[in-house]
Amino acid sequence: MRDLESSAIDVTDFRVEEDQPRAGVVVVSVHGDLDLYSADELGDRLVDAVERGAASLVVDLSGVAFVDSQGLGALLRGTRRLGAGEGRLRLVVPAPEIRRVFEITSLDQVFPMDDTREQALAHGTPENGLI
Amino acid sequence: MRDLESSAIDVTDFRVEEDQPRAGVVVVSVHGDLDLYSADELGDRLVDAVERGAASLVVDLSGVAFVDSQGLGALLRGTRRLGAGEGRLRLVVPAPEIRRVFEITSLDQVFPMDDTREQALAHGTPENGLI
Amino acid sequence: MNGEAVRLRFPARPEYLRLARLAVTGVGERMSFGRSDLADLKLAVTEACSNTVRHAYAPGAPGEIDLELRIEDDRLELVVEDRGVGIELPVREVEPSVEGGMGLSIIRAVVDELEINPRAEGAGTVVHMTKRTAARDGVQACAEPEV
Amino acid sequence: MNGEAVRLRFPARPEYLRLARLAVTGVGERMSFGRSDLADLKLAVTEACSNTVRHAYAPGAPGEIDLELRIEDDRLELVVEDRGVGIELPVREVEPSVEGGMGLSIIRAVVDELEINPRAEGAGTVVHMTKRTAARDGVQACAEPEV
Ligand SMILES: Nc1ncnc2c1ncn2[C@@H]1O[C@H](COP(=O)(O)OP(=O)(O)O)[C@@H](O)[C@H]1O
Ligand SMILES: Nc1ncnc2c1ncn2[C@@H]1O[C@H](COP(=O)(O)OP(=O)(O)O)[C@@H](O)[C@H]1O
Repeated sequence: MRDLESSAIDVTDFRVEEDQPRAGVVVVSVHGDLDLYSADELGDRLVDAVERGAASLVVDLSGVAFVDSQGLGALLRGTRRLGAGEGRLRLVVPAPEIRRVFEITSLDQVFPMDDTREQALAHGTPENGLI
Repeated sequence: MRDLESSAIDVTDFRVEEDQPRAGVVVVSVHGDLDLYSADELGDRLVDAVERGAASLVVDLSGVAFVDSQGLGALLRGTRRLGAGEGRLRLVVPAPEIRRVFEITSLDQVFPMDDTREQALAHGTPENGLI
Repeated sequence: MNGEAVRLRFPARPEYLRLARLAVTGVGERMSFGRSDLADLKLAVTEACSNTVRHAYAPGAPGEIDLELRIEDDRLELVVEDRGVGIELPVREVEPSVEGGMGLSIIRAVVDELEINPRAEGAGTVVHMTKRTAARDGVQACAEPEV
Repeated sequence: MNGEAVRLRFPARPEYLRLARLAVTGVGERMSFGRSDLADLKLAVTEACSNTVRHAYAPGAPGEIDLELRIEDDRLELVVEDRGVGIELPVREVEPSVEGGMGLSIIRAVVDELEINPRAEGAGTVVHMTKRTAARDGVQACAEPEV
């Protein structure tokens, strides 16, 4: 279907994928729109990852075309479950439109953000509590 | 914007591009939705190409996500302007959804169709009136 | 979602046809219609709305289209209504050609039911189309081994 | 398109928020809003509709959202209306937090005007938002050389 992929059909399916690039670090990739319809699913997955032993989370929003306050709430649930400690939940946010939502709400002060997953993973070791 | 390209925004701009791979043959590439809003523009372009000397037309619909009866009407205008002679207007239609519109209307009997532009251009020489 | 409805009212102008397609796609994918059925739904809605733009209202005279999408268990009902000049019934079956006549025959080919009526009150036309979701269930039932 | 309006009525349920975004995107791009303005419009409409889903109707009780998009020369007006419990006015300004309170402050940040009122007849809330297209014209005017 090549060129036709740019139809309205493709952003429907909300999907969360998990990956553990090293011990204690879980990368959660989100695909689709992050709103009231999907936010709980993401929040539950983040809490679940922490309960299964993740010390740091990278949430990759490269595949996300839309985030609203409910989506932000889901990310805040993840941070809160991780407990105190800065930079233990990092975001990958390449799109300026998505970044803007964090800036509007000053949550760019709460979530460290990178453009790529590689940058996010380069930020520390599990030992120092950072990713 | 990478992954975000699969939003509803991108199919808006209707666009027609022209290319002349060899004397007498004009390839018209269509991008966007082909309906009442855009059909006249395509029809005019096809008629115009013939009036400027095209003996054969290849209309490449690879970049088209939607075609309705008005779009079919525009293609029929092109064929009619070319005059009698089989196969002088060929279509490139890789998508089954678009192909189906031609089948429903039996216009697959009128327009020879190929999956790729290369196949369409391999079908003949300007001398024999075919592409 | 059963029994739910989405209603869209928009100007009867060519630039809004895409909006009608977006709406029907948004609803259709929630009902888990497959790719090919979604293409059929877009085609049916576009042809019906396009007819309203071209035939229902005098050129340049402002008119509106009401599109209603009614979600039922086994089907989507699509109702396109205008308050235009009205359609001559029964619709004459013509051989589709470059001169026209393709719209209704395309609709007939891609939906399961088509009904065209004058509006109950006042002038105008109501085009009522039905597309069933049942196909896939049928296939599944057949695939069940008959042990 | 000036003076034209698109009206969408849909169930107050989370799965329809995307449809509201599709509608506002479809209209917004016809008005040649840029990419970043379109993102703002989607955000504003989603927050307003999401509030209706979460606050206007009792959980499980069926309710509907009316979204009206009014196209004017220099702006798009977005009106989200429900027939729910109504909102307590004036809206208390709370520090946005994980407990909530982000919705309205996001809307305020991305539109040029926001007005919240009770419905004229009957219970419910009307959220009226305005987004101007004028920015680009302003820039052009400034670029004109003052010879
Ligand atoms: N909404 C409508 N209002 C008035 N007349 C209509 C409407 N829809 C269809 N018609 C009539 O039905 C005829 C057949 O329509 P159609 O099969 O789509 O072919 P075409 O539009 O190309 O003529 C039209 O020519 C028109 O006279
Ligand atoms: N459509 C509505 N109907 C009833 N109450 C509403 C509506 N929209 C907003 N509210 C009220 O306004 C408050 C503030 O909304 P908002 O800023 O979006 O934050 P939140 O929804 O997270 O509380 C809500 O808590 C709710 O009490």
